Amino acid sequence: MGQQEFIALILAGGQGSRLSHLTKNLAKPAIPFGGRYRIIDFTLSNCYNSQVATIGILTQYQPFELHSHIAASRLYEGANSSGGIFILPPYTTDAGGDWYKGTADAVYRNIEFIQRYNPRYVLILSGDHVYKMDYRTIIAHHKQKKAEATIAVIEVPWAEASRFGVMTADADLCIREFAEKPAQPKSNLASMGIYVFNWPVLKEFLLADAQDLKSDHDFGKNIIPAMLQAGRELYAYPFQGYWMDVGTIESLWQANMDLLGDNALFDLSDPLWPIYSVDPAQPPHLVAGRAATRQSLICEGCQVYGQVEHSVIFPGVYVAPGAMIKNSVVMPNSLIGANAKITGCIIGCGANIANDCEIGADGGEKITVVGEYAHIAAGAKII
Amino acid sequence: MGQQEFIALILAGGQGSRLSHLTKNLAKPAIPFGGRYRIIDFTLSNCYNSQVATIGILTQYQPFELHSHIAASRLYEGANSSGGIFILPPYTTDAGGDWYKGTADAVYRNIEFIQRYNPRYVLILSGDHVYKMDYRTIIAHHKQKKAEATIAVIEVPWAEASRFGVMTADADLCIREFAEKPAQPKSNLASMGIYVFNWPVLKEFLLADAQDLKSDHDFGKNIIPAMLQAGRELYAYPFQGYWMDVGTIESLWQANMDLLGDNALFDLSDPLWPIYSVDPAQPPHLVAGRAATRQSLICEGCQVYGQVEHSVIFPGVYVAPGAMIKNSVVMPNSLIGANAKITGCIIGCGANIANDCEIGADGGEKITVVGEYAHIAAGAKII
Amino acid sequence: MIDVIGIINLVSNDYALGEITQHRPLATVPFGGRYRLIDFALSGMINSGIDNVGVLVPLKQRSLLDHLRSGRDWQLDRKRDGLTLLPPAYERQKQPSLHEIGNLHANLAFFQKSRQQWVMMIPGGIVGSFDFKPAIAHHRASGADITLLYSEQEPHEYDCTNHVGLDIAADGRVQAIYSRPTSAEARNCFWGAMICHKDLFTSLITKHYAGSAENLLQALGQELGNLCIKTYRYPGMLGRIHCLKSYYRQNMLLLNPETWRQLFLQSGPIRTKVQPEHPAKYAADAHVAASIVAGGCIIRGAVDRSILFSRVFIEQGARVTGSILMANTCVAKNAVLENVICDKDVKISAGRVLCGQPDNPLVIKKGTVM
Amino acid sequence: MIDVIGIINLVSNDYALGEITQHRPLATVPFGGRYRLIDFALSGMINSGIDNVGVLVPLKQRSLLDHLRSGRDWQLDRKRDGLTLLPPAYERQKQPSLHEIGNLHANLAFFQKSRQQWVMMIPGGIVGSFDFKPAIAHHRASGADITLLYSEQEPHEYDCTNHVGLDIAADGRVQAIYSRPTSAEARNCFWGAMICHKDLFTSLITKHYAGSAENLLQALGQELGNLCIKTYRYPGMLGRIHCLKSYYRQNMLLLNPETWRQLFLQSGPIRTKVQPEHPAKYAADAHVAASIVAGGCIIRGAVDRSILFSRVFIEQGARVTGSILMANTCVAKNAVLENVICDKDVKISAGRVLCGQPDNPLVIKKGTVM
Repeated sequence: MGQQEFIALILAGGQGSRLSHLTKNLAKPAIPFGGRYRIIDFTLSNCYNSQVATIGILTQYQPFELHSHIAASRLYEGANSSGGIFILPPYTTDAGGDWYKGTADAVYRNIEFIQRYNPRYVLILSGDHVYKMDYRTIIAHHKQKKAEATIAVIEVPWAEASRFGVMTADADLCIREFAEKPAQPKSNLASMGIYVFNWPVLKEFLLADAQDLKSDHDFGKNIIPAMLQAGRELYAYPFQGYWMDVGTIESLWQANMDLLGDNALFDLSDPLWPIYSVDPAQPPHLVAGRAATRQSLICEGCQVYGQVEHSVIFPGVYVAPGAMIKNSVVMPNSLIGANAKITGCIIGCGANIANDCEIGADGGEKITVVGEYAHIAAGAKII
Repeated sequence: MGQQEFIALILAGGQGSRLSHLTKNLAKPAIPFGGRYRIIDFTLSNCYNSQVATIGILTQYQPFELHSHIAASRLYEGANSSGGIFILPPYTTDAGGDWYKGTADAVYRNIEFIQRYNPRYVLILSGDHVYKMDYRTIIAHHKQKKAEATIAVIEVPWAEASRFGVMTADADLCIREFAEKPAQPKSNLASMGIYVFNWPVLKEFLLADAQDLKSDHDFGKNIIPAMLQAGRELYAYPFQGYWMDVGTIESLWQANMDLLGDNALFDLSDPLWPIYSVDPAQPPHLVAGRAATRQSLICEGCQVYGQVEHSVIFPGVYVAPGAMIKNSVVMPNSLIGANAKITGCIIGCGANIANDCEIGADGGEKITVVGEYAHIAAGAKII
Repeated sequence: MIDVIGIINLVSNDYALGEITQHRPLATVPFGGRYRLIDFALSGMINSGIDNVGVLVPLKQRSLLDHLRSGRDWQLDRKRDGLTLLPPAYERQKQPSLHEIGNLHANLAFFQKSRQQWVMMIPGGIVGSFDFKPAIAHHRASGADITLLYSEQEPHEYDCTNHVGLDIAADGRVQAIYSRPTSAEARNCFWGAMICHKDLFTSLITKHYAGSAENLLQALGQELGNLCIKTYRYPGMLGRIHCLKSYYRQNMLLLNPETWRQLFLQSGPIRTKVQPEHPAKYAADAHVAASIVAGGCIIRGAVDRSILFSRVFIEQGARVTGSILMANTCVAKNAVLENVICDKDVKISAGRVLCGQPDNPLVIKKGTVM
Repeated sequence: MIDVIGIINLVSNDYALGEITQHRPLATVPFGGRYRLIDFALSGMINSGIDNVGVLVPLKQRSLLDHLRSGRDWQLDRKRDGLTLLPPAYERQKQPSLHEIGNLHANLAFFQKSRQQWVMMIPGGIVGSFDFKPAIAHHRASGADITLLYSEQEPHEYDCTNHVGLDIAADGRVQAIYSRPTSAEARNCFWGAMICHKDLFTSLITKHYAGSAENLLQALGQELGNLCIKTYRYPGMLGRIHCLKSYYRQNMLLLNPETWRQLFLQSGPIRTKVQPEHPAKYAADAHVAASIVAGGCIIRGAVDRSILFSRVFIEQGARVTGSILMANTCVAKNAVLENVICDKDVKISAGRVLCGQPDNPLVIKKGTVM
C-alpha cells in the first residue's frame, strides 16, 4: 500500500457531560450548531478543504447519530486504500476488548489502521471545536521547523489561561514548558488540541504510554509532557482567527451568537472555505406578512409568523404569530407557540413550547436550556 | 417517523474462533469467499434483492475490514429515516458501556435504533451463512400463520442433527419443542439462525432476558426457549435450497467447492438474484498459452501460467508456470511459485508460496490452511 | 418500489418562458426558491414508489445534465433501476427528432431491459406534491388500455392556448381530445400524464414512429377508436407552467402559507440538487415580510412578497417587492425592484429602479449587470 | 489534486470502426475484456491527479451517458470538481456543431467556474496507462504557450491517414503540423493531447469560434506563427484506435503477458463502470489458452488467443480462436469462430463456422443471431 504524507485522526468519542441533557443521547461532536451544521462538520470541512485524503474518526459515546450524520454527509466518496473517512469504534480482538481509556489510548488501539497508510505525519484533531484552519499550513510549519511534534496554539486572555493547556515557547516557537490547566499560568498561549506528530515518534510514545499503568492515556496530560521530558523537538504553531471549544452550554450558546451580526466573529459564508453538512431536504423558509426577523440566521423549512431577533433558527422550526425569540438558539423542528417569549435560551430539537410561555431572561449570566422533545405547557414561566 | 413493515438486523460480531488464523484480524463475516465475495455479501444481497429497506449490522470483533467492505460495497445509497445500512458497534452511554454479551444482548442494546423505525416485524439474520433466500417469503409465511415468531429450518441428515438447534413441529408447522444441540435429536429440522419476530413480542422478551443474570443472552439458547415456555406462537418456515454455515475450516472449504462443477450445488450466476460485492478494480484475468484451467472459478487480475483444477481462485492471484492447484481455495493476491503443488488447501490473502513447494494432500480429511501473508520457503513440504 | 416505469417527458415548447428558456429547457427553470421545475416531477415519482425513472432528455441539455447528474440527490443512484437519461436519437446529417415519439423510439431498449410491467409518463413542467399510487391502482382496476390523468379547473384566459381538453363519456371513456379547446372544452384539463402497460406503450411507439402522428397527443387521438382510453381525475394541487404569466403566478401562490405547506410539507419531500449553503442571514436593517428565502441569502434591505433563491444579496436601503430573484442576484444599495424576475447572476446597481406589472413582470436576463 | 482541468475530447470520426461505431461513439467502444475506450483516458486523468474532468459529449451520447453516469466508478462523484459532461450547443433550427471548437465554446462557463489554472486536453480513443504529471511539469517549466504531446513511432501503413505529424525544431518548437503526413512526416505522431494555460485556452476558443478554422487542429496550425507551441515526447505505451485494424491489433497485443502487465498493473488501476459479475467459470471440458477472460463468463469449449468480455458463454465443442467476443456473446455447441469480432449480444448457433482474416477480422453486428 502506498505511503501517504499524512492522515488525520479526529477524536470524537467524548461524552461532553458539561453540556447536560444535550448530550444524553448524542455524542458532543453531533450536537446541532449554527443552523445547518453539527459541530464535527467544521473539522470535517477543514479536512476536505485542506485536501486531507484519509480520516479516521474515533467514536465511543452514543455514536449512532454521529455515525449516521457522517455517512449522510458523504463528504468523501469511497473509503479504501487510497483514502476516505473511516469510523473507528472500540472493538474486541482475540485477546478480548477494551474501551478507549483516553485520547491517546484511542489512537493506540488503532495503530494498525494508521500503519495501513504508513504516513509520515499524523494530524490529531478534535471533533468538537468550531474554527477554520488549512491543515496544510500547520504541516508545512511542522516540516519547516523540523519538529517531531507541533501543537497549534492560540492566544487567550490571561485571565482565562488557567482553563487551558498552556505553552511556554521561545522566540523560535520551540516549546520549553507545557502546563495542563495551571493555577499560575506562565503564558497565555493555549493548546487548541490540534497536534502534528511524526508518526514513528508518536508510535514510540503511544507504545510506552500504553504500558504505563498510572497514565490517563491523554495527549495533553501524558503524551506531550512525556515528549518534552524526553527532550523531543516540540514546536508551537500560532493560529490567528476564530476558535471555540464548545464544551459547555455557555460556549455553545456564545459560539452560535458569534455567527450573528454584520461583522460576525465567525463567517459561514466564505465561498473559498465552504462548510459542508447534510442538506435537510426542506424548502426555503417562509417569513409571513407580520413577521419580523433581524440579526439572525434562519434555515430551510422554517415558518416564521412571529419575531426573531439576534438568534439562530435551525431547520423546520415553527414560530407562531406573536412569539418573540431573542438571543437564542432554536434547534431543528421545535415549535414556538403563539405569544411565547424565548430569551437567552437553547431550545433542543423537537421541543414544543406551547402558547404564552416565557422562557429565559435577558442579560442573565445563565443560559436556559430546554431539552430535546421537551413539552412546555402553555403559559409556563421558566427563568 | 413513518412505520416500516419490517427491518433486518444482521449479527456480525462473532469471532469465528474455529476458523483459526483466518479470523485473527478479521471478523468471520468478512472472510473472502467464492472468488469475489465476502461471506456477509450473501446476506446483504438477500436483503437488497428482497427489498429490505433498513438493515442494522451488529459488529464487535475486529470489525475494520468488515466496516470498510460494507461501506465500499455501497449497496444502499444513503442511510436515513427512510432506510439504509447502519453499522451498530458497541458503545458507551452516560451509564457506562458494555460489550455485546450475546446475540440477544446485541439486539437488546440497540432497541432504540429499532424504535426509530417502529417496525411491525424484526428479521434477525446471521452474517456468516451462505444461501439465497427471499425474505419476503418468510415474512409472508409469518403473517399467514399469525405467528409471534418464525424460525427458518432446513432438513439436515439425522446423523448431523445433534450439531444444530433442532425443532419439533406439528403438521401445521407450529413448533412444539426446541432443543439446542441435543444428544438424541427428535427431529432433523435444524434452525438456520434466521428469525422473524413481532417486534413488541421480541422487545418484551429482550427486556426480560436482560434482567436474567444466568442467561447467555443468546437467541437459540435463551430467547426461543423462553418464548416456547411462555406458550407463544412459534412457527417453523421450511427452507428448500442450499444453506451453509461457514463456521469451520472444513465448511468454508466445502462451501467453496460447492460452487464448482457443471451442476454446482450453489449457483452464483443467477441474473435474477445477483450477489453484490465490491469490485476489485482489476483487469480481466489472463490465461497464458501453456495454462490449463478446468472446473474452476477464476477472478479478475489473475495471471495463470500453470494448471488449475477444481479450485476457486480469488482476484490478483499469480499462478506460475508448472504450478498445479487442485481442490483448493486461493485467496486474493497470493503468489503460487513455479512447479508448486497445492492440493486440498485454503491459501490466505497475500500468501507467497515459493517455487517447488508441496502443500496439502488429496483425499485427506484435513484441509491445509496457509495463513494470510505467510511466506513458504522454496521446496517446503506441508501436508 | 412498485411495478411501474416512470417516464418524465421533457419535450416542450422551447421558448415557453421567453428569455428564461432561451438557454435552458423548461425542465430546469428555477422555481420556488431552490428548485428546478423537474424536481417536482422527479420527487413525485419517488414519493409514489416509482424508482425506475427515465428522463426524455431535450436537445438543450447542458443545465439538465448538470442538475441531475447521477440522480443521487433524488436517491435514484442505485445498483438496480434508478435514473436513466434517455437522449434523443442522433443520425448523421439529420436533425435530431424534436418530438417525444422519436425520442422514445430511440430508447426502446430501456423499456425492454426494465423489469417493471407498467409505464407512467408525466410531463416536466408541473408543480405539485404528487402521489400517483391511487391513479395507478385505478388504472389497473379499470381494465382500460390507457388512463389519462386530468384536472378539473377553470382555465385562466391565458391558459386555453396551452391547454388540452378532454371530452369524457359517462363511463369515463375519452371521446375526444381537444388540442386547442374552447373554454367550455378546456374544463377537463389533460396535463400530459398517462398510464398503460409497457407492452402496449412500446407497440404504440413503434407503430406511430412509422406513422403520421406528429406527437404523442396526435397518436392518442388516432387511437381513440381502437383502444379503450379512460381517465382519472387527479384530485391534488397542480400548477402548470407554460408561459411567463403562469410561471409568475405559480411562484407567487407559494407566498400563501397554506399553499407553501401543501406543496412542501404534506406529502414526501421535494428533493433537488444539493449544494452547501449557509443559513440565510438577516442583518440588523433587514425588513422581510410575506416572502420565501433560500439558503445562502444575506439580507440588509427590505423584501416584501418576493421569492429569494440561493445566495441573493440585498443591500441596505434596497427595496424588493413582488419579485422573483434567482440564485446569485445582487441588489445594491437603495435599488428598487417591483414585479421583476431576475434570472441567475443578475447585478442591479445602487439606486436603480426597475418596475414591471403584476400581470406582466419585467424579466432581467441571466448575467445582466444594470 | 493538481492545478489542472482535464478535458477529454470525444469528437472523432463517427464511423471509424464501421458497424461497431454505428450506434456508439468511439469513446464507448468495448476494449480489453471489460473496458470502454474512454476508461483509459479517464483513468489516466485520475491517476495523474487531475480530478476536475470535463468530457466533450459527442452527439451519439446514449451509451456514453449510460456508461459514465455520475463518474462515481472513477471516483469522480465529488462535492467539488469531479466529472462534468459538456454537451454540444443546441440552437433552434441549426445542426449542432460537429467540431470541438463549437462544443468547447458552448461550455466556456465550465472553464470560468473551475478553480484550476491549467488545461490538459486528451482524446478519447487512446489506450495506455497514463501518467501526465511529467508532461505537465515539463510544460510549466518550458515557458511555452502550448505543449503538444507526441510519440515517436513507426506508423503502420494503415495508420498514416489517421495520423498527425509534427515537424519539431531543435529547440522543441513546432514548425509545421501535417494533417495528412507522408510516412517520413508521420514519425512524430501528435495524438491530440495538449497542455496550456486556461486563459489562453479560452481565448483561443473564443477567437477561433468566430474564425475560419474547422477544428482545433487547424486552429493550432494558424497559431504556429503567433504562439510558442512546443512539444513533449510521451515516453509510455500508447495505443491509438482509429480503424478496425488498429482496434483488432491493440486488443490482440494484450494477450502478450508483458503488455497486459504494462497496461494494467504498472501505474494506477484502469477503472470502468462496475457491474456485479460472478467469477469466470471453467467447466470440466474447458480448454483455454493465451486468452483474456472477464467476469461472468462460462466456458465449456475451447478458446485460444481470444478476448472474452463479461458474460460470454462458450458451449461444449465450440472453438474460438483469434477472436474478440463482447459482452453476452453466446457460442453454441460445436460452433467455430476464427478471427471474428462479435459485438454485444450476438448469438452464434450450434455448428456454425465463421472465419475472418487476422488482417481483416469478420465483424458480427450487435444483437445478431446467426
